[in-house]
Amino acid sequence: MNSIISLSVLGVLVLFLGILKKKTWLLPLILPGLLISLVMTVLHWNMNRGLFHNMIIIDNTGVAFSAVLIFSTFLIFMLAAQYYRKVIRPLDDIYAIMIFALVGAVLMCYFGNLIMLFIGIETLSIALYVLAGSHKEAITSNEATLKYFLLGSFLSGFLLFGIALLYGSSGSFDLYTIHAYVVSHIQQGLPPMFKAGLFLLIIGLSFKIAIAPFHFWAPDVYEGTPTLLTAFMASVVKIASVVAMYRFFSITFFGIHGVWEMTVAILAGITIIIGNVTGIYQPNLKRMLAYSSISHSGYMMLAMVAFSGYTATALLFYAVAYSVATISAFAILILVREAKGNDYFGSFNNLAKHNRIEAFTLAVAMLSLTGIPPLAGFMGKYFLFSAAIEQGWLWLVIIAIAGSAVSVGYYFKPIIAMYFREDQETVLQAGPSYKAHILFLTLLTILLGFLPFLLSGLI
Amino acid sequence: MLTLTLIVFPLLVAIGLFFIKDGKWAGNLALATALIEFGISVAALVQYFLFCHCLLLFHLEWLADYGISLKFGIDGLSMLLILLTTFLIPIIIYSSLGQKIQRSSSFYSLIILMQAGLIGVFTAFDGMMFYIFWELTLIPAYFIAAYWGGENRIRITLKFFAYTFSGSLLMLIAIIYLYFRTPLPHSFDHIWLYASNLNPGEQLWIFLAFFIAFAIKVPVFPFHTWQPDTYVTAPYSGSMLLGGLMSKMGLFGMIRWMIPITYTELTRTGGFFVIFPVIGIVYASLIALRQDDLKRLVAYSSVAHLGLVAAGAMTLNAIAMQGAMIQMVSHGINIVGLFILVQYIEARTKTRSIAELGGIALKAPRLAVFFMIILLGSIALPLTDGFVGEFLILLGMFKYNAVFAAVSGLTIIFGAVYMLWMYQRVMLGNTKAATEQISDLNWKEMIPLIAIVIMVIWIGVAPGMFMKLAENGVGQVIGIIR
Amino acid sequence: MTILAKLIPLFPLLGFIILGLGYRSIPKRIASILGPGTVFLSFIFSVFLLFNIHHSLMNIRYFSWISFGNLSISFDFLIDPLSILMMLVITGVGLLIHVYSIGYMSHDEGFNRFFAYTNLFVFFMLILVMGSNYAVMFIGWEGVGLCSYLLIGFWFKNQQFNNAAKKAFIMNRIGDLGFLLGMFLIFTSFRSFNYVTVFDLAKTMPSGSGTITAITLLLFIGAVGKSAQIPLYTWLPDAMAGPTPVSALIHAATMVTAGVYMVARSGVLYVLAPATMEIMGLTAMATMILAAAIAIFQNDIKKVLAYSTISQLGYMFLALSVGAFTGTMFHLMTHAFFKALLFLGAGSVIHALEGEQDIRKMGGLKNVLPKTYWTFLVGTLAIAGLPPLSGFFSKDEILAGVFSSSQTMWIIAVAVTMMTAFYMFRLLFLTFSGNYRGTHPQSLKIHESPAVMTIPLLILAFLAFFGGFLNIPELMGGSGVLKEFLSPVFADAVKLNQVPYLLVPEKREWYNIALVIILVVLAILAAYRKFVIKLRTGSIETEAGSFIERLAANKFYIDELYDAIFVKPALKISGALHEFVEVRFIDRVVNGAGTMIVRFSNIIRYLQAGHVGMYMFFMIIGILLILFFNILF
Amino acid sequence: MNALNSIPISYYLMFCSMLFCIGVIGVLIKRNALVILMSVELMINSINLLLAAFSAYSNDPAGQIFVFFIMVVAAAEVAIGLAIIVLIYKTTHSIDIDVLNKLKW
Repeated sequence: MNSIISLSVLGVLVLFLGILKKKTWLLPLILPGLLISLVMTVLHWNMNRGLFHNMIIIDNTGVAFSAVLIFSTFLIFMLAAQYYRKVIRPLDDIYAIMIFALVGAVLMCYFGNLIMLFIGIETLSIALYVLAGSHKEAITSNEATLKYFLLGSFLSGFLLFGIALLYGSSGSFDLYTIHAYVVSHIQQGLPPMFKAGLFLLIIGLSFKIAIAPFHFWAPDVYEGTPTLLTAFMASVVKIASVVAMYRFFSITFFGIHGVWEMTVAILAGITIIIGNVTGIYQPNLKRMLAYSSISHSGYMMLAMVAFSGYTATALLFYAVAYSVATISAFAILILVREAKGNDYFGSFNNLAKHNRIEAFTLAVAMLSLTGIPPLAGFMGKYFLFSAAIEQGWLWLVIIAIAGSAVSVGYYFKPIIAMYFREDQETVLQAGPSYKAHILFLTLLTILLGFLPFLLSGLI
Repeated sequence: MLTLTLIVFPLLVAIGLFFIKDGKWAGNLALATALIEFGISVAALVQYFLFCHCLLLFHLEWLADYGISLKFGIDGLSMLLILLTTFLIPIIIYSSLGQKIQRSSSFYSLIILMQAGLIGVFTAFDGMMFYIFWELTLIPAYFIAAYWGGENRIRITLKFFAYTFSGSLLMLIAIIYLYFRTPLPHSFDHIWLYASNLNPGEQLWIFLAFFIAFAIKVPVFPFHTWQPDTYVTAPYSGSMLLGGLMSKMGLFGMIRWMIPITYTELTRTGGFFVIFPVIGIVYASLIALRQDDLKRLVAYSSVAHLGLVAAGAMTLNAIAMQGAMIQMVSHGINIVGLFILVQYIEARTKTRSIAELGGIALKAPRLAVFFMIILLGSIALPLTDGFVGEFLILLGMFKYNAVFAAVSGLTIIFGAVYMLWMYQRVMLGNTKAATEQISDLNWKEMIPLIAIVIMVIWIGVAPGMFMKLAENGVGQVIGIIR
Repeated sequence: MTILAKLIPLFPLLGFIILGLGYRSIPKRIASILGPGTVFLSFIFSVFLLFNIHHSLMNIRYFSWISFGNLSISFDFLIDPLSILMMLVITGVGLLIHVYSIGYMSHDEGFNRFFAYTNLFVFFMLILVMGSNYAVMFIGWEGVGLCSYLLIGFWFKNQQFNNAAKKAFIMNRIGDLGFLLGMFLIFTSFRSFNYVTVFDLAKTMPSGSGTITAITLLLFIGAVGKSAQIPLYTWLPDAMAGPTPVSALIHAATMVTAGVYMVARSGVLYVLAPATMEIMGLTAMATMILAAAIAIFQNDIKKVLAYSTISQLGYMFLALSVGAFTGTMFHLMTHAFFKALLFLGAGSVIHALEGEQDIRKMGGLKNVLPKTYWTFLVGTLAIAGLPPLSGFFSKDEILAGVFSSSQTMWIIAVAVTMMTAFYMFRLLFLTFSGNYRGTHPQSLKIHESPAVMTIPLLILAFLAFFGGFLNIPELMGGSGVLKEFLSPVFADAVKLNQVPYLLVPEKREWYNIALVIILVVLAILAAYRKFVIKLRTGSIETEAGSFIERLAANKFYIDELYDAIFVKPALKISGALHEFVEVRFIDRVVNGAGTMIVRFSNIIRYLQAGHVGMYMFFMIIGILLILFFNILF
Repeated sequence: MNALNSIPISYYLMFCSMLFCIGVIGVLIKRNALVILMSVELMINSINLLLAAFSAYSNDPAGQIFVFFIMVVAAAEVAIGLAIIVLIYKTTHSIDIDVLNKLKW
């Protein structure tokens, strides 16, 4: 709760700074502010209580995930200075909206009530509609925001309808009450209305996570959105939605299997296949990362399907590994876009010659996403696969590893371009702090691979 | 402690090397590291023989909840392959010192990293650690081949990576699956994995997963098509690493993991899977006949020889498995020797095409003599290293299935045919335009070859120590099978 | 004693190592002492061993070679009369040939290399005969093959020679595979490679059992390769590409007899396998006749001798096939003497003519090369089998043995004896009688070989002449020294021999001997008529006459046949495998998997058409499907 | 209250679902961004009605409170949506959703 409040305050403060036209103060305020709210979040550790009649439930899972979200946002804000280097106009609105989106995301980690879930999702989404179109002059940005908005509001209609149906059949928005309803009705079979509500809710969340066939927005929107915000979408938004789904399942279906698993499994399988296979043909890194994020949604669903005590751990680890790797990839993407004006793979040619740290970072990120040990991505995949295998979802794991094998085809494209292709030499314009930051991300990826117990034992 | 040092020391050096400026001393530093590593492994060998004849074990909890621990140990099997690794890596580094290498510090860093990975693979007693190090070796191998490689390197090395990686992923699922079939509390420890409780269907697919993963790595027919291209395109050091050491990972994996875990599947299918490597022996030998590129010829010969080793290992027979262990070492030594020689030839003549070579023995008799000796080792002449292994493998296979042994035995004939024909065209006869000005080896160039020749003869004449090392490990595996 | 035996093979090895390492720096003078010197030491030690062997069998432990579990192959030597006999032949004849080579190779650049190789050869040959088990024998077996390869291709500038060397090695290896499989079968049946153990166990097995038949057949394949019998004989004529001393040492006196030695050594096994014996006899006869027939029409002095060697080896196998082990060893020994003599004589001729090997371009050398001529004559008489030369006694013993078991075989053997006499005298006459047929400038330079070459010739001639007295059969009042000497080795084999044995009356034997002598003399006269008298008037025929003659002159096209059946198809298959199976099938499947995914990717990416309406449509379909399946089922 | 109870809840359910579907169909078949926005509003309002009905039938105020939340959110959404449409109109001079089709494949 403290984190929600502190973040909201931070957002408002940022807006005030905007009014005061103190552009240079923005990041110096935001970064410590995020750290403070991170600390406040962590202070909730082991609190385990419900607030406002269980509207918000603070438990360790929520704390861990919201810490991850805040931390990811922090990592993204570290890139902001570089990204908006040449922008003259005040950025307080964008930053504030990002922070508000984060508030929504954090809310999705804590909700104990479907109302709160809805509010969290909408806070996040509405903020994102704005952010996606924040580059007003670019027609791609416009297109991205339009697509995102139309599809997003359309699908949130379904989400709402689902919530309404759940409410109608169980008589409450409260997750525990719904759980009680499920427990009492599971024997004679859940009524169709409940089932319809359940699946509509899943569909609504799937859209946010970008699970096939509700993933169509992702590549287009990712590509059109300003890169920094794409990073935000790919990491924070996705993780928040996954967490929301996990939370919903973990409470309402605690100890109950079989109602939704097969559907989610099939969706996960389709997502992995589509994400990985389509990824191969993409000509530029940003769009490729969109497909990569789709396929990773599929992997995360693997843990969801194999619902057990380990799921949260698996998801947490995977989320961290994934978002760190993705953010570092976007960090390099930002630099390359700045230097070359585009992010076609050709622009990465021969990059390693003069930009060893940058190239190394991107390479490590790609390898981590591929799932090569001993990087964090591998441990993440290991947790997912092992959870899935334990629950007997072997066929799904086989699809997943087939997808991993295919993913080599595109994750290696930037590596090959950077290291093995000859071309004119480029020097990326990255400041020392930026370099330090990406190096930090890389180290994090490597360290998490070596010391997975830092995260795996938490929840 | 030595076990841990063997892994961690190169790992640290590799990281350090990565950051230093390019220059000649990157290579020298790497060489020094490799030599120290060799010293450590010899110390481990001494410790092994003097004190315990058993595991030099390092054990540390890592992911206790998930049954993964840092369990590394040295038994006979590991010792043999560690010695091979630490013996070959200095030679590989040394043989590359003379060349101009771009970004030499990264190059050597990757080689040393590869060494750490290899030793990790050979010492891992924890299934997950095995897998992690298994993949860890792939990255340096890929980068070495793709960055310092020749023609078409991007396409070929990507195929190499994707192919081997796909195989490894299959193994990953198999290992994880096994974990959940181990007795409670689950563990990735090798003893637990050996004790996993599988029904026949599970046996089959787990066996297949392991088999395909290892078969791709070795490579065993028909999973070998990445290999000739990769060997050809990789720089010489890369080819040596791949052919001399990385292929041993697959074979080692078969003996350490696949066979103890799924041997019942091998016995149940009655040698069906042995057919693949056996076909590969004849097939690759026949193809090797007509190859014009020296590296490609060596690559195909490697498919044939390693096919024999794989077949030997899979016959589940103590003698053949013993032979397989010895043959792994010999093949590693021989193929590195051959690659060094081909490297010298290419450096002098700028070509690897057999058709353009000839008469080298006239101008460079030392080169010819070394080539002959290593070639003899490779075609398994008695008193060279190749013979001991092949003899035992064939003997063991004969006990298992005489027809297989007879077909595999064709390697004795075919090996001689393509190797001698190659030797004749490259070394003998009159000189050609490319070889007119060829100079003989100097002392510096001869050092690695002398080391290799000593090993060729040592293993051939007095394989006692190696036999003893292998006996210990093979005995355990056979013990499990019985 | 033990240390003596241990040292015997080490001398040549040491010679090889010193000469090999210092092949550039060691002066020829030292090499010419070192090369023969090491063999001389071995010879001396072998002689010493001969006189000091008290019990017939001595097992000498060298070191444990391959051992683990219950498999133990040790590097052991077995010193018994048989191996001593072989050692003496190898080191004795080897020594003479080494000495001869000092002169023969004196002008060659690769002088040191030559002696290094020959020393290595002697080492391996000694290992072969001294080994106490099949594995050690195999070391020598393959080792001599290697040396043969190295020495045939000694002048490696010439690719023709290299081809010959390679062919020899590969054909040997084919046999070696048989040998190896035979060894494996021995091990699986008897759990040991040791001669003593194996034979002791084998003795208890019934005659004609499948295992022993298989073992002996497989081992025989090895012998066929090594001793150049049908079908693996074609390498031996080609092997004449090597320096002539090599032909004498390796391809006449020692290495090629290794197969004979091996069969004799495994006598116990062979006598228990009548089927193998039969096959061996048939092979031997076919080889004898074929080789002799080809020899008659060859014009290369060394090739004639090579075919003669094949034919004589056939003789030995024939003898083995009827169980006449002592006779075989006897003939092996005498053959080593006279064939080495003939080769060295031929080498002397070639040396004198500066490399000319075509007998049609020789003639009249009798006067120019008197020592060579007389020694060559002794050799020819010996091989023709005229009394009292060594060949007579050894052949007679074989013929007597053959006669007692099969008359048909005997007739063929006698026919081959006649053919041998005919082609050997043809060779002798064409080379040494008549007028010189070469070009003029050559005739001026012809000179007798130096003493270092002629002295070995004289010694060998002496041996070829008197070697037969070592084993004069009882029939002629001799004591059969050799037979006595070897009897402990072959006692078991002779006892177990199952070949039907006919007791031949003494009188009949005398008749036979006389008949053979008469026939041989007739053959010699025929040769004289054709190649001396006729040549006085006419010129030598260069074209072969009838169809059969042409066929024989072309070696019955066996080489071409092999080329068409094995070599060319192998190359074709190699190309086809690479082209069609490797590249177009296996690799295409692998690449195809990748390409398929890329294609698939290219198709399904068009789902992402960019139209919001379309996306919505897909999503609705998805929603409907999900709801449909979950609510209705 | 009685009048309310005399109509079974399934009627509301059917009605709202139909309304929802009309909204969905509107979204699907229209190409005008503004009309689509209106259709989305229709969907949301049908849900509001449904929630209110459920709330009333189960005597639970939560549903009706949620309706207020939804209204607020929907209003915000419409505000953003209209802003976006204006933005699009500025750049493309059209509010047809198919005009903007640069990002694909």
